[in-house]
Amino acid sequence: MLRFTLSRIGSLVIVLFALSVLIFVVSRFGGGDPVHAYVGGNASPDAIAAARTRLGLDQPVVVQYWDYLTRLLQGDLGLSLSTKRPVADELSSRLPATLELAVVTVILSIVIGLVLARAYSLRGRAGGIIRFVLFSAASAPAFLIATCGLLLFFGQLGWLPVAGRTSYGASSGLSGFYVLDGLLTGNILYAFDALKHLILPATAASLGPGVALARVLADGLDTSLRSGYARTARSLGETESQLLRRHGLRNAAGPVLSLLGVQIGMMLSSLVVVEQIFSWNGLGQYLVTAINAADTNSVATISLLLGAVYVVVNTLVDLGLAVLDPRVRLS
Amino acid sequence: MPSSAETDASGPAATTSSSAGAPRARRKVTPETVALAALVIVVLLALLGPLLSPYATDVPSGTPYLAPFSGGHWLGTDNLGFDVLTRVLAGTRISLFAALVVTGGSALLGLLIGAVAGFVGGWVDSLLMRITDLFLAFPATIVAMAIVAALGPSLRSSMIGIAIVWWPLYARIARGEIRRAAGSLHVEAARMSGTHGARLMLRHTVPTVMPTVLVTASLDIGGVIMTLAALAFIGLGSPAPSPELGLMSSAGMQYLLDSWWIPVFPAVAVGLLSLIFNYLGDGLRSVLRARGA
Amino acid sequence: GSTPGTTSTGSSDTTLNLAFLGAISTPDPDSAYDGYELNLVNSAYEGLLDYRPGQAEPKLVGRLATEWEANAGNTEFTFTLREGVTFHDGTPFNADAVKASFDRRVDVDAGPAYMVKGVKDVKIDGDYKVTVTLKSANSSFLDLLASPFGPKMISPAALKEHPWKGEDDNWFATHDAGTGPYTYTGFDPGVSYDLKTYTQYWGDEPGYQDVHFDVVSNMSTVQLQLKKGEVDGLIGYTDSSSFSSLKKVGNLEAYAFPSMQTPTLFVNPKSPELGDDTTRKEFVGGIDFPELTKLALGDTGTSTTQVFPQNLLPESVNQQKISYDEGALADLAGGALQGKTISCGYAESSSSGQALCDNLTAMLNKAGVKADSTGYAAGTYYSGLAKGAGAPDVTFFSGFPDTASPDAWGIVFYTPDGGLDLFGASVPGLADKLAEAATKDDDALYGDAASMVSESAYWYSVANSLGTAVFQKDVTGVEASWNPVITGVLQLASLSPSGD
Amino acid sequence: MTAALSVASLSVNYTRTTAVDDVSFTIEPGQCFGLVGESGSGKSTIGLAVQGLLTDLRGVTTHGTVTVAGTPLDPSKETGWRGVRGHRVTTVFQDPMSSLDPTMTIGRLLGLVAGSTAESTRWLEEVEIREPATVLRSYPHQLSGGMRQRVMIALALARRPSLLIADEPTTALDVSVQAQILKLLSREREQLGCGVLFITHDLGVARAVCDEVAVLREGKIVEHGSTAVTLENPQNPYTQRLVASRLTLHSDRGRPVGLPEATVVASMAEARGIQDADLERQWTEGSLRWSDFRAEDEGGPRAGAPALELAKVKKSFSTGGFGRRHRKDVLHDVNLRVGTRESVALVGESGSGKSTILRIAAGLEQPDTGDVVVDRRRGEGVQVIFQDAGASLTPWLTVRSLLMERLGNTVTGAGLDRSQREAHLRTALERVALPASVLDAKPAGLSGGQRQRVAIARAVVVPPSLLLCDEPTSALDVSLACSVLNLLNLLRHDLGLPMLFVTHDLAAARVIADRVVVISQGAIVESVPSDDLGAAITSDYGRRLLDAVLS
Ligand SMILES: Nc1ncnc2c1ncn2[C@@H]1O[C@H](COP(=O)(O)OP(=O)(O)OP(=O)(O)O)[C@@H](O)[C@H]1O
Ligand SMILES: Nc1ncnc2c1ncn2[C@@H]1O[C@H](COP(=O)(O)OP(=O)(O)OP(=O)(O)O)[C@@H](O)[C@H]1O
Ligand SMILES: [Mg+2]
Ligand SMILES: [Mg+2]
Repeated sequence: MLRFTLSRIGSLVIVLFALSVLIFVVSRFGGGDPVHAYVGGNASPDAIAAARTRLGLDQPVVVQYWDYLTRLLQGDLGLSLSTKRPVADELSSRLPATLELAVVTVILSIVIGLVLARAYSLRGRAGGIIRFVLFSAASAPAFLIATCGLLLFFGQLGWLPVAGRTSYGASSGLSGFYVLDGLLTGNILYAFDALKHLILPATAASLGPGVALARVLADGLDTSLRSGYARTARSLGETESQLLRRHGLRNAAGPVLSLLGVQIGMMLSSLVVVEQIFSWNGLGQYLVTAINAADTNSVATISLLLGAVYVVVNTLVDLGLAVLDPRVRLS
Repeated sequence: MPSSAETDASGPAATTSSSAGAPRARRKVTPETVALAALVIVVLLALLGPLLSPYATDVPSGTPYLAPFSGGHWLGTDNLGFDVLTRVLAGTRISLFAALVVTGGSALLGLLIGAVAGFVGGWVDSLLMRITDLFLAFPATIVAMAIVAALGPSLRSSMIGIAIVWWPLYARIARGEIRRAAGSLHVEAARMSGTHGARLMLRHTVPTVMPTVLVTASLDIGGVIMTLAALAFIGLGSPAPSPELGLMSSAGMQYLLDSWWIPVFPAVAVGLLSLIFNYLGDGLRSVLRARGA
Repeated sequence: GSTPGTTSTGSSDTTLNLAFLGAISTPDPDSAYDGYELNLVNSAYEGLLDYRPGQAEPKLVGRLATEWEANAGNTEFTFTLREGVTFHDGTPFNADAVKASFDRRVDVDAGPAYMVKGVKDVKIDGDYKVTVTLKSANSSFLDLLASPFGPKMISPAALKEHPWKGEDDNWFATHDAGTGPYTYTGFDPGVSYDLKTYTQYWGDEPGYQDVHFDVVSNMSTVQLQLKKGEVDGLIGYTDSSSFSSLKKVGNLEAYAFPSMQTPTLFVNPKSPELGDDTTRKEFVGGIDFPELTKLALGDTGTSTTQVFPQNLLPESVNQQKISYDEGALADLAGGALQGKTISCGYAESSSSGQALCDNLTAMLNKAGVKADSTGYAAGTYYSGLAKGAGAPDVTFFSGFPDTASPDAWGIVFYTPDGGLDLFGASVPGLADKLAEAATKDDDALYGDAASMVSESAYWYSVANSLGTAVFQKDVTGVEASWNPVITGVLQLASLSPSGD
Repeated sequence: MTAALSVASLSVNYTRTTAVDDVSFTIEPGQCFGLVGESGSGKSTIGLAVQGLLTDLRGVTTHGTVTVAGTPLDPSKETGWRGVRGHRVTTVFQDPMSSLDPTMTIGRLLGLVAGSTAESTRWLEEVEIREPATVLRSYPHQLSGGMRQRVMIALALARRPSLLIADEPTTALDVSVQAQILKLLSREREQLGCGVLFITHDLGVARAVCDEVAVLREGKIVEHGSTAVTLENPQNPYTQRLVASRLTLHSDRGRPVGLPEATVVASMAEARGIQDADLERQWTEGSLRWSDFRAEDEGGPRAGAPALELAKVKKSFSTGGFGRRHRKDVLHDVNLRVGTRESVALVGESGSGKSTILRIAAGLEQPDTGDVVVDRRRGEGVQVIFQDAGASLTPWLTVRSLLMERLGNTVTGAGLDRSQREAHLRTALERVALPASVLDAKPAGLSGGQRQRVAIARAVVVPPSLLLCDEPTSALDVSLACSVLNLLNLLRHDLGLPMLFVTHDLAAARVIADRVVVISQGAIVESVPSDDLGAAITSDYGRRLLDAVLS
């Protein structure tokens, strides 16, 4: 266990280091010029040259990288070149925003996954219809689903809000998770409002992963419900649903968990679109803005952050796999 | 639980018929067969598209913003006056081809890398998985952008770029299951019987992950088309008049409220393609399952 | 403030709800150089001079200066300052503030710093009189002071308390210490921004007590919100198709104001296809620009025959020399451009750039010249165009001068040293001509320069962009609030609910 | 009094085979009903049918009626089985590894049935598990084959059913435990008054526990009656044959055992270079001796470079799930030597480390300390027949591809063309008495014994240079076990094949091995020559084994 933890921390460091190197290579290759992000559209060549020197962008890439790394190790994330505010400040509100959306999305994906996996085993029409609906929803491009949701629930019905995280301004709570903050401060109305803002974006983002999870889950359930131990369980009088709960899910959970780990890692990419459409001021939007502006500092920091999240999530997944399946040894 | 194809096969078993012979599988129209038929039609349409339509894809053929079924344009015209139907047909071909190549390529690559990692274990596993983690941990768009920028913007480079960011998904999935399979008795037995290396891996471990990989891949088709679009959108794919479905739909989004047909038809084509592949993936899965059992 | 009940959206008579289609950069008056953030900056801060809002002809008006005077050589400028003005922190406005504010702009040294870099000395003569001496003559110094990006007066007390220490510790990024009609109250970056009336404001009381900006990243959402009346207005951002559709909505009024923003065709001098003088001239002459304008810009632009932006020079000296030749493209298709592809690049953030490129591409393809169009992210656009032969062959860029003076345009766009000569095209003698015109402040010399620009066919001014704004019908005063130079920025204090 | 089970004209068809054909029988409460028959005869299928467990298989048709404790039920439908299955009927399955959920500790699984930890512990003690506390914490893969089987039995008994189906419950167990388990089953049967459907291929076992037996062949009951009558005085030729094949400690180990069987006869005749008919005659007369076979000319077991040598081998495993691991010493300083032409049998109780030694010898497991030397001079390498034969076959490959693969990997096989290889396969299958039709089947479509034989066929399709067998005959009926023993003996004598043979059947060990090595709790306790086994064995465990065979 200790070895496992150490090796994971080691791997976190390696991944983050490699990431940071890659970022600099990429920012070189990417062809963007961060100076323009910094000085704005109408700047004169003098202003551009001055800014270039000031930002150290006239230095060789290696030197720039070294500077970045040393500052980073001192906990200084640098300045967002496009908004000219410290990246740390930019992240402080956006990270919780994305995490909140991501958490709800993951939960919803799992729910969709379970429902659909169940629909696979339903014989007859009902299962077929559920599958068709979910397949269609997962097949349509995310932005189309999101926009249709927007037109229907906001434009036509006016049931759900479609812009931002709340109608009442930023939460005063500590966590930055608005729903949680609302509950913690006893402001149920606020929590409810924040939840309403979450519904459409989370639904739009969770359909794809949900269906993917369902497929893998159904597949695993299929195998495990036909296995010898399932036969034993049946012979011991377990009902199909007990069988599913006690043996099926657990045995099928391995690949599902692996997939989930990867999906969470990649979730940001899918959240980009959703955040854009629902004006969700999170990392996804910020990343896109930063990439577009060639705001290398911000891009690098977000990437590192995501890298860290990814490694942590997958460490948890590996732990989960080991807990689920005793034959897997942690190494 | 068995998917519908299998359910159908077990249908006769549940009824106590008097015949003692092998149960006759009743032929029934399943969603999978419908999907297969649909795919054939779509491919045909895409191939014949240029012959079917009187218009060109990159020359205005009518007034901009014509609604569907007006002025000889079944699906209307877009903001530049291009015929939407013609472009959707041509786009289907490009996108289908690109998505298949990218998905197939990255699934193959990922499967291979994941299998090697899971099968060989030890430092090879660590190395390969760290590389995989690196790619997964990195926001895909950034890597893809860098690769495309390095190769020079074009559809081909976007395809390569996306394949490179897409394979780790499969590698991750494959590695876990292969790892488990590699420890099982039948692999030890095969090793004892003299099968080693790549052959042992390919024959005795890889088939366990095939259903999962295929299913995942089939589900990814739509995603790949849209990712290609995202790259094209920021100038890294083929440039504008090229009729790519993803690009047409995402670029057309701004006209959604007033000229819905401009983004919606290409998006529906994307959705249709991935729906077809979803069902095909499902069908494939049950076929593989039935054969594996 | 997070208690439900202090609802900040939804129409009310005292709050103006506006939408931003994306986050803005820091509203620090000395580094803001993008555009939209000026809606905040110019509501909270004032400069000495301004252009009279609501009229196309640029006319200097006093803001914190009541009188101003230049010496003959354009090196010394004397200002009489407005009395009875206080900053938002209570500090009275006087001559000290002028020097402190100029100094800060130099300290910050961001894009607009050049405007005061030529200042040698600010001489204080009593509380309300200052004389500014320049290092060298500048006939457009007053225009610089009136520029939307021009130097703003900042409370010396606040400047002392929050000296410039670099961007990562900048009090002015979220607070203000100006004299304007509004002060910053809420600042949730990327989410929402709030302005509130400054009760001690020296001028007319603004029509709205509060202004609330919501950042909405999706155009469709804004359109729906406008239709439903959840948002009172949208300044700028609208592309021609959404503009014409919003125009048709009953509860909305869509405005299009003249501006100096001029979408311009730039031709790459190193282009393998168009680098050759005759081909380029034939190519530019072959484009039906009025038609292109109509298709691409619709209600948001009018076709122009001038070279420099309108209202900078007398029309007579400011005319294109290349005339339209209907068959030229077809000739090129069979001739010099046979088998070649013209690529048009545009900055993805510019909807007019995209529309122009896409439509030009379609036009060229129709004429038999193969063409395509590629968008560039903002961060890659400038460097992408600087790639010489590897860059696109043409681009459309929609720029405006910082001030209403022709040298703010000519040098910047038409000479490689200017900053926005995107492909670095250079016409022999043009730089000298422009410099001479600037020192002599002579329209005829500018006219010569315009002819050289036009004849080179490296640039073609396609249209005059109209600044757009969409408001609920019950918001009045919009016509009196727009700036002759810049689009996307209104003088918010002039707006008021119709009941008033 | 209602019967515990009554089966009326039960038939079961799989997609390709008719597994059960019009079978009827009745089991009274407290009665033990034996179902004996060769591998693949449909025994397990009947066991599944009477619990309604065939309904969730694809491509199966079932007819007939099953009446459990007075409740008539339709084995082709799921309805009505709830509350019966798992309560009034429970089962001990044949394949203990795959029958236990790999992700659940024994404690949890047993807890679901037994209710409390105390009860679970009691039941484990009841089935003679020595360290119940450790086992409760363990996962199935951490137990030896025998322990898993005992866990299965505990699971089935814990519900106190009125009908217990025991599908080869003692197959994986060593003889002493087997006797205990059988006693245990009898005791429980008396206590609970439940009927037992006892499926076995071991006539000795059937004789020991069953009141009544039915002999099954190709899905049909060929003979049925009280145990004593049926097994002492069989009428049916097939039953007679089974009875005649029983091995004892007095069987002549110098010659083939059991009755001549066409396929074995053919390959032996080929090895000796004589006519089939002659060989069969010699066999029946008793004049056919292993010493007649070629390799014996070169002398018996010899000193010199051993085929396998283990020196001071130590091995320990960790057990327990995530976060609560314990180390457990399994082998202590094991020294074992198999000479160039020698055949050694390794006997020992369940969990004593037999399989572990084999796995170390095969190189599948690394010893913690100690040396392992395998003589690899001869070409075709070491082959292993695994205890859990079902799991040793790759599930998605057909029998043909599995055998072809092995053939292709050998020097011999490489020199053959397609048709020669195909012929080779068929011969290999014939030797293990499998029809050529199984070539196209996948492991899931085979019975337990058939899988075992496929595994043997794969190991010997080309004779290896060292053969390691882990209880290869325990899942086979006597006649089949005899043919496998004969086959292995033929290979050994004909080719001088060295062999390490793990078993808990002393009679079989004696027949196949020159020397019997007894292992107890991870240490070798004695090594005796087979010829005077009965006299020479002195160790505690050895004597117990001996007693078990003699009784
Ligand atoms: N992978 C493993 N992890 C933990 N313990 C193990 C493992 N493999 C074997 N053991 C333990 O080692 C001991 C010896 O097991 P082994 O399989 O060698 O026994 P065996 O003599 O072959 O028994 P049987 O006759 O029941 O097959 C047992 O107590 C078993 O629980
Ligand atoms: N799931 C299945 N699908 C198809 N055929 C099967 C299946 N299970 C068993 N069979 C076939 O049915 C026949 C009877 O199998 P069964 O398992 O009942 O034999 P058995 O008497 O228990 O043999 P053993 O003693 O070897 O376990 C065999 O020929 C086998 O190949
Ligand atoms: Mg059986
Ligand atoms: Mg064993």
